[in-house]
Amino acid sequence: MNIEQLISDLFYIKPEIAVAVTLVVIVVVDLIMGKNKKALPFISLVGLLIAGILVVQQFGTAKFVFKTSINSSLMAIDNFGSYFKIIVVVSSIFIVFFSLSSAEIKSTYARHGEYYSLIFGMILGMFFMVSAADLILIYLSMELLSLSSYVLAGFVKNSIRNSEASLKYVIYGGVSSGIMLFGISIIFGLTGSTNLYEINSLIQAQSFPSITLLLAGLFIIVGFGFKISAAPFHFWTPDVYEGAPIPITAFLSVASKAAGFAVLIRFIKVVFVDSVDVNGFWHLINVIDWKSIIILLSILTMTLGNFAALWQDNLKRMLAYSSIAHAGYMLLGVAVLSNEGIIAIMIYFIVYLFMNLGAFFVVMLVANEIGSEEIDDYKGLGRSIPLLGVALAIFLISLVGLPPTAGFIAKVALFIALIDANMIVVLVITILNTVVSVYYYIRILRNLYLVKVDEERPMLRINFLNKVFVLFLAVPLIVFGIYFTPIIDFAKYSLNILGL
Amino acid sequence: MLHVGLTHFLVISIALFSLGLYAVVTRKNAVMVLMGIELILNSANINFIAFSKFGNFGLQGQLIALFVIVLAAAEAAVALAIVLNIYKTLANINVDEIDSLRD
Amino acid sequence: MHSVPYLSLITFLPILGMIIVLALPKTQGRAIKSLTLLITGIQVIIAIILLINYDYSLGGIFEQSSFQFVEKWRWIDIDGFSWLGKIKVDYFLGIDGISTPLLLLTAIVTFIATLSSWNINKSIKGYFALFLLLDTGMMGVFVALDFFLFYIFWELMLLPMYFLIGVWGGPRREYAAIKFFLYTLLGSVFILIVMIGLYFSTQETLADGTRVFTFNILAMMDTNNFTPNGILSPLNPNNLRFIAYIALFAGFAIKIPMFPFHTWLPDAHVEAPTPISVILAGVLLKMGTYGILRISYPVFPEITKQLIWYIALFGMINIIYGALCAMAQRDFKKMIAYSSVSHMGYVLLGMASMNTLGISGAVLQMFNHGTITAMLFLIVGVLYDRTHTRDMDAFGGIAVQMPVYTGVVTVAFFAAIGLPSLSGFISEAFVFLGAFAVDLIRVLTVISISGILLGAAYMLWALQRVYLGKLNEKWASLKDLTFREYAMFIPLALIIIFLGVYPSPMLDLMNSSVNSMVKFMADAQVIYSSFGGF
Amino acid sequence: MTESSLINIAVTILFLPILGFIVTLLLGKKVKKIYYFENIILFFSLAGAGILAYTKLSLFHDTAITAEFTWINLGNTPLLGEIKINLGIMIDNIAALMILVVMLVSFLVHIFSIEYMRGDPRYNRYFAYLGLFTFSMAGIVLTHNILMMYMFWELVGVSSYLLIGFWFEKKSAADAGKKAFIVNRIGDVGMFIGILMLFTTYHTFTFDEIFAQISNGVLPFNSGFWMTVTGLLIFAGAIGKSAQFPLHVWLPDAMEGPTPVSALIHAATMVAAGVYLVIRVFGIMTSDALVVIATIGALSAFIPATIALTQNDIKKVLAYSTISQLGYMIMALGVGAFQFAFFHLITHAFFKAGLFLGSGSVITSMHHEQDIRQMGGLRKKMPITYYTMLIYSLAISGIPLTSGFLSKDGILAGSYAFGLLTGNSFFAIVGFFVALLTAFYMFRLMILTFHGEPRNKEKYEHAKESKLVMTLPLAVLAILSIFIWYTPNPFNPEQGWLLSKGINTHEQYIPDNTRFDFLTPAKEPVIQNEESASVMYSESYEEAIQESHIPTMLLSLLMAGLGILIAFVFYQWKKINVDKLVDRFNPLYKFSLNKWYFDELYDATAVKGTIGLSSFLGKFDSKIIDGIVNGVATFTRGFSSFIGKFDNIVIDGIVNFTAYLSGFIGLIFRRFQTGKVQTYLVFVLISVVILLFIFNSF
Repeated sequence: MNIEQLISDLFYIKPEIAVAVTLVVIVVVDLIMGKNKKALPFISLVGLLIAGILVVQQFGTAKFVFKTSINSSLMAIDNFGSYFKIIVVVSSIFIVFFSLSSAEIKSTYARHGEYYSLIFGMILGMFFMVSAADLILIYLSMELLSLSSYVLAGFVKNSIRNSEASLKYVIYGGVSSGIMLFGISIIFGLTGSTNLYEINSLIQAQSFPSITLLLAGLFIIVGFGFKISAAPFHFWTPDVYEGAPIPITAFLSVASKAAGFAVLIRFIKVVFVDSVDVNGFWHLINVIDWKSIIILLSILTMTLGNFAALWQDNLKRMLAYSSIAHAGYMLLGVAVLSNEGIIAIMIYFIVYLFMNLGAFFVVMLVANEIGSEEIDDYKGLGRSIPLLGVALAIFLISLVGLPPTAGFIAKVALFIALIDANMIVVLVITILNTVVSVYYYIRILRNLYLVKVDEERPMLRINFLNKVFVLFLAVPLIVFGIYFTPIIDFAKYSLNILGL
Repeated sequence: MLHVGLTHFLVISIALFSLGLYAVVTRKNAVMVLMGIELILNSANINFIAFSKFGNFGLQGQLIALFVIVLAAAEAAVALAIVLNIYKTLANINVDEIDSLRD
Repeated sequence: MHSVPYLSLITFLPILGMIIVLALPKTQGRAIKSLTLLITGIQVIIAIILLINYDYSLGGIFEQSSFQFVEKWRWIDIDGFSWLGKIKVDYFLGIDGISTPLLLLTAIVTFIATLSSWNINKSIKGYFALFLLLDTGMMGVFVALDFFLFYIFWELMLLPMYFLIGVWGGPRREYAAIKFFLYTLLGSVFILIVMIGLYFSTQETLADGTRVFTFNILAMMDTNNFTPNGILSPLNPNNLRFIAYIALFAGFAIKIPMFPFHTWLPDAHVEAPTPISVILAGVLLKMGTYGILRISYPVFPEITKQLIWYIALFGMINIIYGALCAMAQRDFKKMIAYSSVSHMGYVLLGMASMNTLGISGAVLQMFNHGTITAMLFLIVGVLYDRTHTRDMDAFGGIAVQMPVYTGVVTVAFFAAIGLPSLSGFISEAFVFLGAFAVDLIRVLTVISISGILLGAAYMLWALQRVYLGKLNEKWASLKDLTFREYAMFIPLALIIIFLGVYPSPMLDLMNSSVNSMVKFMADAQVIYSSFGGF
Repeated sequence: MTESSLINIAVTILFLPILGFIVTLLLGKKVKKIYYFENIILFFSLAGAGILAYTKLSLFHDTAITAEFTWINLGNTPLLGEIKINLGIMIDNIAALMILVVMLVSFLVHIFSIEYMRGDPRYNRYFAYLGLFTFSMAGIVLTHNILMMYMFWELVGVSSYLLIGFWFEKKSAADAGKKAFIVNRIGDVGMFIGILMLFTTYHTFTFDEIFAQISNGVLPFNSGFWMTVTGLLIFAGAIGKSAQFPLHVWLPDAMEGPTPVSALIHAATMVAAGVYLVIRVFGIMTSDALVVIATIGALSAFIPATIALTQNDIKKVLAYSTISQLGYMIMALGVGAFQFAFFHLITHAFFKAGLFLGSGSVITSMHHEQDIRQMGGLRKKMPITYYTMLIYSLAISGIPLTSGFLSKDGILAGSYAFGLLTGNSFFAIVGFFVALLTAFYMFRLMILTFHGEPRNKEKYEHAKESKLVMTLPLAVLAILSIFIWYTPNPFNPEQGWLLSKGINTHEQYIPDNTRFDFLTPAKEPVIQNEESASVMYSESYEEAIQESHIPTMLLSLLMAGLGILIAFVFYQWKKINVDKLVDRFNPLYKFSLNKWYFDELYDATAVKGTIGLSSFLGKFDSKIIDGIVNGVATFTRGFSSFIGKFDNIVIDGIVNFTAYLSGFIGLIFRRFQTGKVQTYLVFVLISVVILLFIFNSF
């Protein structure tokens, strides 16, 4: 590999460079401006926009960059990666807005320089994750993401909740990534490579002891499962989501999860699939029964998420479980092992981005005002927050998956994939889960509108900008629910995982 | 004269890995837990290097180990900072007593 | 001639109204009410325009060319892959003789319900916004010919209904609302599964010759469109059509509501405010039977044929069980609710006959039950408004105090009993004539006829307990009907009497479609039997 | 006068009363005198009916006049073929006579009611209801198809319901109305099923078309047995409406209605509709069906007659007597004495309406006292009422020179002849015995009411003869109860115009092997009322009737005389102490007084059973079904902690096991969330090991 090659390859990671540069700029500006942190969010937004534009420009590119040998390289730039980068960028933009209104984050005004730079650390980690084609790069980028998020989860230092969340997160994450690294080392020992594509051709060519491979695979899944909070690797999720500041919770639940899914899909697709047939179904190499494993995990995940959510009284915690349940639904898209399943996941993520962020945003605004996230404190609140209430209803309905919201389209896409793969029993389980989920989502609406309270609750003052912002999240759900051609087209267009 | 082969390295690494896990799940002190994590990472490092040497994979394994060592250091720094913070707010770093967030 | 998109207009007008209502300030209660009344009034007018321009000779049911006022636009258009094909969803509206009566019914009942909503005083704005949203959902279900669209409208009603019961309802409204919600959601989830299964089993040929999967209900009825390996395709020897039929039927049956899925109904009715009860019983229940006629029957004709005995059985159970349960009630509204269960049983029985008389009877019964039961719920509402109780034993002798009202009650009650010269008789008679003609279900029909006896028993018993006898002194100051209440009752009463004396207009309206349905179902048996077993 | 103008008259007299109903009902509140409108309308209807009957019988004697229009046309349907429902009018001789009787009685009752109902707060509404009834009754009479008959059949049921419960403030009145409607509906269900069978077989409701197809040998399910069943099902409607055993229980209770209503509806017209129905469909009745009909008729003649012996309410006695007389008519139909049944229908209509109106007159003058034990000696106070009622009583007892003698004698002769022809003399025996009972209880009534000493002095003092508007109808009806109107020969009705010309022949359309061979078969298939006045029956039957004429007449006279004599012995001359007799036969007396315990029986079985079942199902529905479905359907942690009320049901039933289960699953999942990060990690490690074991074998 020569230096020209390296420089021309740098050209392909312009978005990552943009993010890194922004990070540096934020640090520098923070140092220069001293106590005035007002510029930081705007710099962040500009950086994100530039990164976003660069990602968009990259659509259509399909190239391996940073070759380490003749047939292996560190990164694979493809539409699939770009798609998830877009999701990351969009959710990051929303998170910056979140942070602007969050009372928790506002209380740490003096450390906003760190805050935004850590956010960009996370973004950078995610960008590399979704494009990584090498296990070591996957590990490193995941660690970058994790280290930044450990700090952010405990960002409000004097909050006990924050600190506890952050400690649990770091221990849990450290162990998970350690186990994953051990798994990677076993793979390395077996194949002599850490490149996904090389590993693929090697396990196709020769046979390895399957128990060892399975062990390594499961160890690696521990790491991925930690990121996407799939059962039984989800245990950190409720505690950390509840403890962390709301913007960070929201960010973890969407962006971090998206990156985790992207890398999981790429891992399985690139390493363990030998061919894709004309109907878009993947054929696994006969070493590990990923299909069964993932079906098992996904059913466990959604069932656990939904049933545990029934019992929650803290809205944030409930949303944590709900996000576990949604991870379960999305895992089904992986489990069908078909292009259609991937499309379903991609559609699901766009919709999920809006509805989940929206729900968290409303929770945050209400928490800012009433200082509580308890579901019981929402009683009779519907008339105090007319617009937010309606918006929250839309988000929740979309989370349930009822028409005419986009959540319905996401679910239908998933069901279509399941039916096409003849997984009827799984479908029925999923649907029963959906019905169960109605119960806890509707409970919030019930508290908002149906419950009679003795004293009239005062109107909450919600900033005009925040109202507009809520609409930004809510309206797309209705629009995409009725006219979903664009998201399907977009997902379909992005369905190009570099490889076989 | 005992010939030191791949197996010996692997036994050491597995032992370290297990000890690391054991430390993580049993130690009360958060610092001890973090040390357990270090053990796990280092067991992986041993693997990488051993495989690299005995598998004729070039220097790739050693390179990876270097990356991991750096990362482990970073992780330790972050984690210790968090523990410190916990100590400041709670005056206690017993991991099993920090369980106010639960169902 | 049909350049005006009447169907879109009648469906989406309420949405427009909803937006205006939301834009109006909270204090403008009167304006909001008047606007809603105007919107629903225009819907009635549009429905009448549709009737005037309706071509009675066209059959509908399975071919697009014989549907009327068709609007078909490409809604979702995605060029797919080799393995997925194209995704096409149409915005496809149209009416035939089966949907037109129900469309008319919806317009009328909604209009009357708006009048009845006049004394809603709690968060007027929210109420009427949801009311109008509900209106769109109902209209949409009856005009949609694309399954996807149908399903969206179907689900669209769910939430407004949940809130309308849950916020404006009686003491146990939360329980009733969530019960309604979960039941119907469960039902619609079944429908959703079958919808997707059918999607993968049906391929429509486009103008350019390519074959695409489709949600078009009419395309699903054409055996040429089935894919060889579709999970619900009769061409696939391992198809799951039987199970799918059961699931789909269950989904619709919950809405009817068919025994044993009926228990949400009494609770929902008891707690719902009067206008919502009127809509619930007058329109929503018909969606279940309409769905069966529109989708289950022609898409799965061979399985329908196998199961008619069971459909008739459940019809019979509904008739008798509902009547007996009605008899046991003390709560006036609950009694009426159970009477709906009983009367919807006639619809099922009529549909099971699969001949012109029975199906005409069933569709007519849907219309008639819609008007009659709307009137019954309004009657309860009038009394409840004045006395704030629904315990039948707490009344007595109301006829002395409110003679005109009691006259209206008598008409409605006797219509519900099936008295000749009132509309209920014709439809019941047709149902029985149709069902009796079928050897297979004759015994069930004969047993069902006892329903008209039980119906008379519980209705007259209620009439006696509430209206006859000595006047309970507690109610000595009740006032007779007001002008607004006259305006609610008189149109309904006139419809009931007119259709009882001269039902031909309604029967002519549906005749071609019913015949075409019967013929289609009969012919389909031959075609499907060529696929060999199921 | 052409046929079409007859049709026009028929349509007019059919719709005039409904016009009266609507106008009177709508304007009743505003215009006090609007009842005159109804009365005038009725007068025109009566005039029309008179013209109709006269013209039909004189000018168009031999043909039935029909007119129809298509009401519902479904066209050519795929499975059932051509479906077309025609409604229409048929005027044959029977219908023409019947409509005249209906209008006449109705008119007289209207007149009578003007005085009788005066002062009632719902005066106008009363007349409106009468209009509705007259319309419905006319519909039954004039229809040419069974569907329309059923429709009007139900409508008379409603008007009867409304009129019985006219004084609905009285619970007993409201109850009686309900009972009448529901008991009638039981019969109607049978009739409706019969109609379904006819339609399913013949695809038409029109009598003539059905008959024509039967003549061509088309039978329901191709079997004579099902023809019998069909006939009997239709007859079930008659059992209900004519209050025949075992559905007779509603009629005595119906006496809660105003007395003129009892006269019109529950004596003269509506209850006779059952007889009219059987006359209409006589052509499809097989021999088996006829035997059943005759048996029902005989039982209905006998049982109420025994009950009437002991009743003390003047209207109840008349009510049971009505059932009994209707039983006669039904029995007459059953034994094939078709023409006498109709004859008796007409005569009975007049004298029974008279009896009721007379009793109404008594009741008003006695200030609404109905117990005959409180009366007595009224003959002097109310001479017109007394003498007219005497004529009626003679008529119902079958004393010569009255109309009742002629018709009753005919029925007895018919059943006697039936005995001669078939060897089954049961009906004749019952007939004669009931004649005795009838004479007895009628004169018991007359004596207790009008003769002897007044037993309630106070009321007696105030009693006085009714006004002219009330006595005039009585007089008219009394005159109509004289033989001369029906035949010149007081001992032989067959010479009269009514039997020789008025009643057109019936024909048996059913196949020969299901028919009594002495009844007339249809002359040829597909004909409309082939008339032949001279040869009505086969010769053997003709001979049997002739043969039985004289013995019957003597025997019936003997019976009637005996009955009257006993009544006088018991009550007038008091030669035998009735009370002692009652003591001796106490169980029998109680049995009769309590109406054979029919009400109690039905109440204990059918009514209690239905109500019990319904309340059981009501509970079942709210607890079990709801519970099961909730449990399965919601599949959540249940409504338990969420909705307070639901708790009870949850605790009640095992049914919510599923709901609990799901809550339980949630609880288990929660258990894992201990809050201790090390525990979590242990779980993760264990899961990995488990997964390793599960998927190892791949």
